[in-house]
Amino acid sequence: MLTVRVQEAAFDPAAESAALAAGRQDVGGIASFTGICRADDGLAAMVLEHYPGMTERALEDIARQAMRRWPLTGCTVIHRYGRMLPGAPIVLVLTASAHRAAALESCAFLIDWLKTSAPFWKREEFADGTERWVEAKAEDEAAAARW
Amino acid sequence: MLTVRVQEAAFDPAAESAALAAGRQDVGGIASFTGICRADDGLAAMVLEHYPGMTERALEDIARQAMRRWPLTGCTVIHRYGRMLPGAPIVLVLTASAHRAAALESCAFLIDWLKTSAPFWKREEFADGTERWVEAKAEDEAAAARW
Amino acid sequence: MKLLYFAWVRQKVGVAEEKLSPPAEVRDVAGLMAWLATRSPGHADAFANPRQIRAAVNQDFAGPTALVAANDEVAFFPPVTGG
Amino acid sequence: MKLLYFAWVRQKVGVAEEKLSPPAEVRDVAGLMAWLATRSPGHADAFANPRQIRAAVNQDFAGPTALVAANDEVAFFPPVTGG
Repeated sequence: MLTVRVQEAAFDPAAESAALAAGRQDVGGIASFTGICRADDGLAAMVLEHYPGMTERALEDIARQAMRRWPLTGCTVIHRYGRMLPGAPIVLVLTASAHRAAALESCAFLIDWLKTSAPFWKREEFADGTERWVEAKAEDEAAAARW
Repeated sequence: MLTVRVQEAAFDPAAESAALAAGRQDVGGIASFTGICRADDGLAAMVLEHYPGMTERALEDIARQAMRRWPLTGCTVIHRYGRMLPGAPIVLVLTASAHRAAALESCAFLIDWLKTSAPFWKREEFADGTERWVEAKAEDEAAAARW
Repeated sequence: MKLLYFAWVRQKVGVAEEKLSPPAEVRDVAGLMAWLATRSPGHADAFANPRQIRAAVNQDFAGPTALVAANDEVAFFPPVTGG
Repeated sequence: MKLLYFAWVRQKVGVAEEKLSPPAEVRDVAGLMAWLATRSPGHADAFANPRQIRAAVNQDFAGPTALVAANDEVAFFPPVTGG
Protein backbone atom coordinates (compact mmCIF):
# COMPACT_ATOMS: atom_id res chain seq x y z
CA MET A 1 0.00 0.00 0.00
CA LEU A 2 1.47 3.29 -1.12
CA THR A 3 -0.11 6.67 -0.41
CA VAL A 4 1.30 9.99 -1.56
CA ARG A 5 -0.52 13.29 -1.15
CA VAL A 6 0.39 16.94 -1.61
CA GLN A 7 -2.24 19.07 0.02
CA GLU A 8 -2.93 22.40 1.69
CA ALA A 9 -5.17 20.89 4.38
CA ALA A 10 -3.93 19.41 7.65
CA PHE A 11 -3.51 15.63 7.88
CA ASP A 12 -4.56 13.07 10.48
CA PRO A 13 -1.59 10.86 11.49
CA ALA A 14 -3.80 8.48 13.49
CA ALA A 15 -6.13 7.83 10.54
CA GLU A 16 -3.19 7.40 8.16
CA SER A 17 -1.51 4.98 10.55
CA ALA A 18 -4.71 2.98 11.00
CA ALA A 19 -5.06 2.73 7.22
CA LEU A 20 -1.60 1.13 6.98
CA ALA A 21 -2.52 -1.61 9.45
CA ALA A 22 -6.17 -2.09 8.49
CA GLY A 23 -7.19 -5.56 7.38
CA ARG A 24 -3.74 -7.12 7.57
CA GLN A 25 -1.92 -9.09 10.25
CA ASP A 26 1.63 -8.99 8.93
CA VAL A 27 2.45 -5.49 10.18
CA GLY A 28 4.85 -5.72 13.12
CA GLY A 29 5.66 -2.05 13.41
CA ILE A 30 4.86 1.38 12.06
CA ALA A 31 7.48 4.12 12.15
CA SER A 32 6.49 7.71 11.61
CA PHE A 33 7.95 11.16 11.40
CA THR A 34 5.92 14.35 11.61
CA GLY A 35 7.69 17.57 10.67
CA ILE A 36 6.36 20.61 12.52
CA CYS A 37 6.70 24.37 11.90
CA ARG A 38 8.97 25.76 14.65
CA ALA A 39 8.77 29.35 15.91
CA ASP A 40 12.48 30.16 15.65
CA ASP A 41 13.68 33.76 15.87
CA GLY A 42 10.23 35.35 16.04
CA LEU A 43 8.77 33.45 13.11
CA ALA A 44 5.16 34.46 12.51
CA ALA A 45 4.39 32.07 9.64
CA MET A 46 6.03 29.79 7.11
CA VAL A 47 4.80 29.73 3.51
CA LEU A 48 5.49 26.57 1.51
CA GLU A 49 5.52 26.80 -2.27
CA HIS A 50 5.82 23.73 -4.48
CA TYR A 51 5.90 22.62 -8.10
CA PRO A 52 2.47 21.08 -8.80
CA GLY A 53 2.79 17.99 -10.93
CA MET A 54 6.50 17.44 -10.36
CA THR A 55 5.98 17.23 -6.59
CA GLU A 56 3.46 14.41 -6.80
CA ARG A 57 5.64 12.52 -9.30
CA ALA A 58 8.78 12.97 -7.21
CA LEU A 59 7.08 11.85 -3.99
CA GLU A 60 5.59 8.81 -5.66
CA ASP A 61 8.96 7.88 -7.16
CA ILE A 62 10.71 8.04 -3.81
CA ALA A 63 7.95 6.14 -2.00
CA ARG A 64 8.22 3.37 -4.61
CA GLN A 65 11.98 3.35 -4.14
CA ALA A 66 11.53 2.89 -0.38
CA MET A 67 9.11 0.00 -1.00
CA ARG A 68 11.74 -1.67 -3.22
CA ARG A 69 14.69 -1.10 -0.89
CA TRP A 70 13.00 -2.27 2.31
CA PRO A 71 10.44 -5.04 2.92
CA LEU A 72 7.60 -2.64 3.65
CA THR A 73 3.94 -3.55 3.81
CA GLY A 74 3.03 0.09 3.26
CA CYS A 75 4.31 3.62 3.03
CA THR A 76 2.56 7.00 3.32
CA VAL A 77 4.02 10.41 2.47
CA ILE A 78 1.93 13.55 2.90
CA HIS A 79 3.42 17.00 2.38
CA ARG A 80 1.49 20.22 2.86
CA TYR A 81 1.92 23.51 1.04
CA GLY A 82 0.59 27.01 1.78
CA ARG A 83 0.77 29.08 4.94
CA MET A 84 1.73 27.36 8.20
CA LEU A 85 1.62 28.87 11.67
CA PRO A 86 4.14 27.81 14.33
CA GLY A 87 3.16 24.41 15.70
CA ALA A 88 1.48 23.30 12.48
CA PRO A 89 2.41 19.85 11.13
CA ILE A 90 3.96 20.19 7.65
CA VAL A 91 4.97 16.72 6.56
CA LEU A 92 4.10 13.16 7.54
CA VAL A 93 6.04 10.01 6.67
CA LEU A 94 4.73 6.60 7.77
CA THR A 95 6.34 3.24 7.03
CA ALA A 96 4.97 -0.17 7.98
CA SER A 97 6.82 -3.48 7.98
CA ALA A 98 6.90 -6.88 9.63
CA HIS A 99 10.20 -5.80 11.20
CA ARG A 100 11.13 -2.63 13.04
CA ALA A 101 14.49 -1.99 11.38
CA ALA A 102 12.93 -1.77 7.90
CA ALA A 103 10.26 0.63 9.14
CA LEU A 104 12.67 2.87 11.08
CA GLU A 105 15.36 3.02 8.38
CA SER A 106 12.99 3.67 5.49
CA CYS A 107 11.24 6.41 7.49
CA ALA A 108 14.59 8.18 8.03
CA PHE A 109 15.48 7.66 4.36
CA LEU A 110 12.23 9.23 3.18
CA ILE A 111 12.44 12.31 5.36
CA ASP A 112 16.12 12.86 4.47
CA TRP A 113 15.18 12.57 0.82
CA LEU A 114 12.23 14.98 1.13
CA LYS A 115 14.60 17.63 2.51
CA THR A 116 16.88 17.54 -0.53
CA SER A 117 14.85 16.31 -3.49
CA ALA A 118 11.20 17.28 -3.17
CA PRO A 119 10.42 20.53 -5.03
CA PHE A 120 9.27 22.61 -2.07
CA TRP A 121 10.51 26.03 -0.99
CA LYS A 122 9.96 27.65 2.39
CA ARG A 123 9.56 31.35 2.97
CA GLU A 124 9.66 32.60 6.55
CA GLU A 125 7.60 35.60 7.65
CA PHE A 126 8.59 37.33 10.88
CA ALA A 127 6.64 39.34 13.41
CA ASP A 128 8.52 42.52 12.38
CA GLY A 129 7.21 42.22 8.82
CA THR A 130 10.44 40.98 7.25
CA GLU A 131 10.60 37.77 5.32
CA ARG A 132 13.28 35.48 3.91
CA TRP A 133 13.59 32.32 1.85
CA VAL A 134 14.98 29.39 3.82
CA GLU A 135 18.37 28.34 2.43
CA ALA A 136 19.23 24.73 1.70
CA LYS A 137 21.59 23.20 4.27
CA ALA A 138 24.77 21.30 3.50
CA GLU A 139 23.96 18.97 6.42
CA ASP A 140 20.72 17.96 4.68
CA GLU A 141 22.70 17.01 1.56
CA ALA A 142 25.03 14.95 3.72
CA ALA A 143 22.12 13.21 5.45
CA ALA A 144 20.55 12.29 2.11
CA ALA A 145 23.88 11.13 0.67
CA ARG A 146 24.25 8.37 3.29
CA TRP A 147 21.45 6.44 1.61
CA MET B 1 8.92 16.19 29.13
CA LEU B 2 9.34 12.53 29.90
CA THR B 3 6.46 10.05 30.05
CA VAL B 4 6.83 6.36 30.86
CA ARG B 5 3.90 4.03 31.36
CA VAL B 6 3.47 0.29 31.75
CA GLN B 7 -0.18 -0.57 31.32
CA GLU B 8 -2.62 -3.27 30.25
CA ALA B 9 -4.92 -0.85 28.42
CA ALA B 10 -4.47 0.30 24.85
CA PHE B 11 -2.78 3.64 24.20
CA ASP B 12 -3.66 6.59 21.97
CA PRO B 13 -0.65 7.59 19.82
CA ALA B 14 -2.36 10.77 18.57
CA ALA B 15 -3.05 12.02 22.09
CA GLU B 16 0.49 11.14 23.22
CA SER B 17 1.97 12.92 20.23
CA ALA B 18 -0.18 16.01 20.80
CA ALA B 19 0.98 16.09 24.44
CA LEU B 20 4.62 16.26 23.31
CA ALA B 21 3.97 19.32 21.13
CA ALA B 22 1.38 21.06 23.31
CA GLY B 23 2.22 24.56 24.49
CA ARG B 24 5.66 24.73 22.92
CA GLN B 25 7.00 26.05 19.64
CA ASP B 26 10.47 24.53 19.61
CA VAL B 27 9.41 21.08 18.41
CA GLY B 28 10.50 20.61 14.78
CA GLY B 29 9.72 16.93 14.50
CA ILE B 30 8.22 13.95 16.28
CA ALA B 31 9.41 10.45 15.47
CA SER B 32 7.41 7.46 16.58
CA PHE B 33 7.43 3.71 16.50
CA THR B 34 4.42 1.55 17.27
CA GLY B 35 5.06 -2.16 17.74
CA ILE B 36 2.13 -4.34 16.72
CA CYS B 37 1.24 -7.98 17.44
CA ARG B 38 1.67 -9.94 14.17
CA ALA B 39 -0.31 -13.07 13.34
CA ASP B 40 2.67 -15.23 12.34
CA ASP B 41 2.28 -19.00 11.99
CA GLY B 42 -1.33 -19.17 13.15
CA LEU B 43 -0.83 -17.07 16.26
CA ALA B 44 -4.09 -16.69 18.19
CA ALA B 45 -2.83 -14.40 20.95
CA MET B 46 0.34 -13.07 22.55
CA VAL B 47 0.58 -12.82 26.34
CA LEU B 48 3.08 -10.31 27.72
CA GLU B 49 4.36 -10.81 31.24
CA HIS B 50 6.57 -8.24 32.97
CA TYR B 51 8.34 -7.49 36.25
CA PRO B 52 6.25 -4.83 37.99
CA GLY B 53 8.45 -2.25 39.65
CA MET B 54 11.60 -3.11 37.74
CA THR B 55 9.91 -2.45 34.38
CA GLU B 56 8.89 1.10 35.27
CA ARG B 57 12.35 1.85 36.68
CA ALA B 58 14.12 0.38 33.66
CA LEU B 59 11.94 2.29 31.19
CA GLU B 60 12.40 5.54 33.05
CA ASP B 61 16.18 5.02 33.16
CA ILE B 62 16.42 4.48 29.42
CA ALA B 63 14.11 7.38 28.60
CA ARG B 64 16.32 9.66 30.74
CA GLN B 65 19.37 8.31 28.95
CA ALA B 66 17.81 9.17 25.57
CA MET B 67 17.05 12.70 26.81
CA ARG B 68 20.73 13.09 27.81
CA ARG B 69 22.21 11.63 24.62
CA TRP B 70 20.03 13.57 22.16
CA PRO B 71 18.68 17.14 22.33
CA LEU B 72 15.09 16.04 22.84
CA THR B 73 12.24 18.27 23.94
CA GLY B 74 10.30 15.20 25.03
CA CYS B 75 10.15 11.45 25.04
CA THR B 76 7.29 9.00 25.65
CA VAL B 77 7.56 5.24 26.16
CA ILE B 78 4.43 3.15 26.74
CA HIS B 79 4.61 -0.63 26.93
CA ARG B 80 1.58 -2.84 27.41
CA TYR B 81 1.34 -6.17 29.20
CA GLY B 82 -1.36 -8.85 29.24
CA ARG B 83 -3.12 -10.62 26.39
CA MET B 84 -2.82 -9.15 22.89
CA LEU B 85 -4.74 -10.26 19.82
CA PRO B 86 -3.12 -10.03 16.36
CA GLY B 87 -3.16 -6.44 15.19
CA ALA B 88 -3.04 -5.00 18.70
CA PRO B 89 -0.47 -2.26 19.37
CA ILE B 90 1.98 -3.41 22.08
CA VAL B 91 4.53 -0.65 22.46
CA LEU B 92 4.77 3.03 21.61
CA VAL B 93 7.92 5.15 21.49
CA LEU B 94 7.69 8.87 20.70
CA THR B 95 10.59 11.33 20.58
CA ALA B 96 10.36 15.06 19.93
CA SER B 97 13.17 17.42 19.02
CA ALA B 98 13.93 20.66 17.21
CA HIS B 99 15.78 18.53 14.64
CA ARG B 100 14.73 15.40 12.83
CA ALA B 101 17.96 13.41 13.22
CA ALA B 102 17.78 13.54 17.02
CA ALA B 103 14.16 12.41 17.00
CA LEU B 104 14.69 9.59 14.49
CA GLU B 105 17.89 8.24 16.06
CA SER B 106 16.66 8.31 19.65
CA CYS B 107 13.43 6.59 18.60
CA ALA B 108 15.43 3.73 17.03
CA PHE B 109 17.70 3.61 20.09
CA LEU B 110 14.76 3.30 22.48
CA ILE B 111 13.00 0.53 20.59
CA ASP B 112 16.26 -1.42 20.15
CA TRP B 113 16.87 -1.07 23.84
CA LEU B 114 13.34 -2.17 24.80
CA LYS B 115 13.88 -5.40 22.87
CA THR B 116 16.95 -6.39 24.89
CA SER B 117 16.72 -4.72 28.28
CA ALA B 118 13.12 -4.21 29.36
CA PRO B 119 11.91 -7.04 31.62
CA PHE B 120 9.08 -8.32 29.42
CA TRP B 121 8.47 -11.87 28.23
CA LYS B 122 6.18 -12.92 25.39
CA ARG B 123 4.23 -16.15 25.28
CA GLU B 124 2.57 -17.10 21.99
CA GLU B 125 -0.70 -19.01 21.93
CA PHE B 126 -1.66 -20.74 18.70
CA ALA B 127 -4.99 -21.69 17.18
CA ASP B 128 -4.22 -25.40 17.73
CA GLY B 129 -3.96 -24.88 21.49
CA THR B 130 -0.17 -25.08 21.70
CA GLU B 131 1.88 -22.30 23.21
CA ARG B 132 5.52 -21.30 23.39
CA TRP B 133 7.72 -18.65 24.95
CA VAL B 134 9.31 -16.34 22.41
CA GLU B 135 13.09 -16.74 22.42
CA ALA B 136 15.45 -13.78 22.53
CA LYS B 137 17.11 -13.07 19.19
CA ALA B 138 20.83 -12.55 18.59
CA GLU B 139 19.98 -9.90 16.00
CA ASP B 140 18.20 -7.87 18.69
CA GLU B 141 21.37 -7.95 20.82
CA ALA B 142 23.35 -6.77 17.82
CA ALA B 143 20.89 -3.95 17.13
CA ALA B 144 21.10 -2.73 20.73
CA ALA B 145 24.90 -3.03 20.78
CA ARG B 146 25.34 -0.44 18.01
CA TRP B 147 24.27 2.30 20.43
CA MET C 1 8.80 26.22 -24.52
CA LYS C 2 7.02 26.54 -21.18
CA LEU C 3 9.11 28.25 -18.51
CA LEU C 4 8.23 28.00 -14.81
CA TYR C 5 9.84 29.93 -11.96
CA PHE C 6 9.61 29.21 -8.26
CA ALA C 7 10.51 30.90 -4.96
CA TRP C 8 12.90 33.88 -5.28
CA VAL C 9 13.55 33.09 -8.95
CA ARG C 10 9.84 33.71 -9.55
CA GLN C 11 9.92 36.89 -7.43
CA LYS C 12 12.90 38.31 -9.34
CA VAL C 13 11.66 37.36 -12.81
CA GLY C 14 8.28 38.82 -11.88
CA VAL C 15 6.10 36.07 -13.37
CA ALA C 16 5.46 32.47 -12.36
CA GLU C 17 5.19 31.16 -15.91
CA GLU C 18 5.82 32.24 -19.49
CA LYS C 19 5.82 30.70 -22.95
CA LEU C 20 8.89 31.55 -25.01
CA SER C 21 10.61 30.37 -28.19
CA PRO C 22 14.34 30.51 -27.57
CA PRO C 23 16.61 30.79 -30.64
CA ALA C 24 18.04 27.60 -32.13
CA GLU C 25 21.46 28.13 -30.56
CA VAL C 26 19.92 27.58 -27.07
CA ARG C 27 20.47 23.86 -26.69
CA ASP C 28 20.85 23.15 -22.98
CA VAL C 29 19.86 24.38 -19.51
CA ALA C 30 22.98 26.56 -19.16
CA GLY C 31 22.38 28.14 -22.57
CA LEU C 32 18.74 28.74 -21.71
CA MET C 33 19.67 30.50 -18.46
CA ALA C 34 22.16 32.73 -20.32
CA TRP C 35 19.53 33.64 -22.90
CA LEU C 36 16.80 34.23 -20.29
CA ALA C 37 19.14 36.61 -18.40
CA THR C 38 19.05 38.96 -21.44
CA ARG C 39 15.25 39.29 -21.53
CA SER C 40 14.58 41.85 -18.78
CA PRO C 41 16.24 43.43 -15.73
CA GLY C 42 14.22 40.99 -13.58
CA HIS C 43 15.45 38.00 -15.56
CA ALA C 44 18.99 39.38 -15.39
CA ASP C 45 18.74 39.65 -11.61
CA ALA C 46 17.24 36.17 -11.24
CA PHE C 47 19.88 34.48 -13.39
CA ALA C 48 22.86 36.62 -12.27
CA ASN C 49 24.43 33.64 -10.52
CA PRO C 50 23.44 30.42 -12.31
CA ARG C 51 25.18 28.32 -9.68
CA GLN C 52 22.52 29.32 -7.17
CA ILE C 53 19.81 27.99 -9.45
CA ARG C 54 18.50 24.49 -9.99
CA ALA C 55 16.46 23.33 -12.97
CA ALA C 56 13.97 20.66 -13.97
CA VAL C 57 13.23 19.62 -17.55
CA ASN C 58 9.83 18.04 -17.99
CA GLN C 59 9.56 17.70 -14.20
CA ASP C 60 12.86 15.85 -13.71
CA PHE C 61 15.82 17.55 -12.04
CA ALA C 62 18.34 18.49 -14.74
CA GLY C 63 21.93 19.76 -14.67
CA PRO C 64 23.34 22.66 -16.76
CA THR C 65 24.24 20.38 -19.68
CA ALA C 66 20.78 18.79 -19.97
CA LEU C 67 19.27 19.41 -23.41
CA VAL C 68 16.14 21.50 -23.86
CA ALA C 69 13.73 21.36 -26.81
CA ALA C 70 10.88 23.48 -28.12
CA ASN C 71 8.04 21.62 -26.43
CA ASP C 72 9.73 21.10 -23.07
CA GLU C 73 8.53 22.36 -19.71
CA VAL C 74 11.59 23.87 -18.03
CA ALA C 75 11.52 25.10 -14.44
CA PHE C 76 14.08 27.21 -12.54
CA PHE C 77 14.23 27.52 -8.78
CA PRO C 78 16.61 27.72 -5.77
CA PRO C 79 17.81 24.53 -4.06
CA VAL C 80 14.76 22.89 -2.48
CA THR C 81 13.91 23.27 1.22
CA GLY C 82 10.98 20.95 1.85
CA GLY C 83 10.50 18.29 4.49
CA MET D 1 15.31 -13.07 50.79
CA LYS D 2 12.47 -12.47 48.35
CA LEU D 3 12.64 -14.65 45.23
CA LEU D 4 10.68 -13.82 42.08
CA TYR D 5 10.32 -16.01 38.99
CA PHE D 6 9.09 -14.99 35.56
CA ALA D 7 8.03 -16.67 32.29
CA TRP D 8 9.07 -20.33 31.97
CA VAL D 9 11.22 -20.13 35.10
CA ARG D 10 8.03 -19.34 37.01
CA GLN D 11 6.15 -22.14 35.25
CA LYS D 12 8.84 -24.72 36.08
CA VAL D 13 9.37 -23.63 39.68
CA GLY D 14 5.59 -23.62 40.13
CA VAL D 15 5.29 -20.36 42.09
CA ALA D 16 5.75 -16.72 41.11
CA GLU D 17 7.28 -15.69 44.42
CA GLU D 18 8.67 -17.15 47.60
CA LYS D 19 10.50 -15.99 50.74
CA LEU D 20 13.54 -18.07 51.62
CA SER D 21 16.57 -17.86 53.87
CA PRO D 22 19.51 -19.35 51.97
CA PRO D 23 22.42 -20.67 54.04
CA ALA D 24 25.36 -18.37 54.70
CA GLU D 25 27.54 -20.03 52.04
CA VAL D 26 25.18 -18.71 49.33
CA ARG D 27 26.93 -15.44 48.46
CA ASP D 28 26.21 -14.69 44.84
CA VAL D 29 23.66 -15.20 42.06
CA ALA D 30 25.38 -18.36 40.77
CA GLY D 31 25.49 -19.84 44.28
CA LEU D 32 21.85 -18.97 44.82
CA MET D 33 20.82 -20.73 41.59
CA ALA D 34 22.76 -23.84 42.60
CA TRP D 35 21.10 -23.87 46.02
CA LEU D 36 17.60 -23.21 44.61
CA ALA D 37 18.04 -26.15 42.20
CA THR D 38 18.15 -28.49 45.22
CA ARG D 39 14.82 -27.37 46.68
CA SER D 40 12.29 -29.30 44.55
CA PRO D 41 12.04 -31.16 41.24
CA GLY D 42 10.46 -28.01 39.78
CA HIS D 43 13.35 -25.85 40.97
CA ALA D 44 15.82 -28.44 39.65
CA ASP D 45 14.12 -28.35 36.23
CA ALA D 46 14.03 -24.53 36.15
CA PHE D 47 17.70 -24.13 37.10
CA ALA D 48 19.04 -27.14 35.16
CA ASN D 49 20.87 -24.85 32.73
CA PRO D 50 21.89 -21.63 34.53
CA ARG D 51 23.23 -20.16 31.28
CA GLN D 52 19.67 -19.91 29.97
CA ILE D 53 18.68 -17.80 32.97
CA ARG D 54 19.09 -14.11 33.67
CA ALA D 55 18.82 -12.47 37.08
CA ALA D 56 18.06 -9.14 38.70
CA VAL D 57 19.09 -8.17 42.22
CA ASN D 58 16.91 -5.44 43.73
CA GLN D 59 15.47 -4.76 40.26
CA ASP D 60 18.81 -4.28 38.50
CA PHE D 61 20.11 -6.85 36.01
CA ALA D 62 22.87 -8.85 37.71
CA GLY D 63 25.45 -11.36 36.47
CA PRO D 64 26.30 -14.72 38.12
CA THR D 65 28.97 -13.16 40.35
CA ALA D 66 26.72 -10.40 41.73
CA LEU D 67 26.43 -10.65 45.52
CA VAL D 68 23.11 -11.44 47.22
CA ALA D 69 22.16 -10.61 50.82
CA ALA D 70 19.38 -11.57 53.20
CA ASN D 71 17.05 -8.65 52.48
CA ASP D 72 17.52 -8.60 48.73
CA GLU D 73 14.81 -9.07 46.12
CA VAL D 74 16.25 -11.52 43.58
CA ALA D 75 14.46 -12.37 40.34
CA PHE D 76 15.17 -15.14 37.82
CA PHE D 77 13.85 -15.21 34.26
CA PRO D 78 14.73 -16.08 30.65
CA PRO D 79 16.36 -13.47 28.37
CA VAL D 80 13.82 -10.70 27.87
CA THR D 81 11.63 -10.46 24.75
CA GLY D 82 9.76 -7.17 25.04
CA GLY D 83 9.40 -4.35 22.57
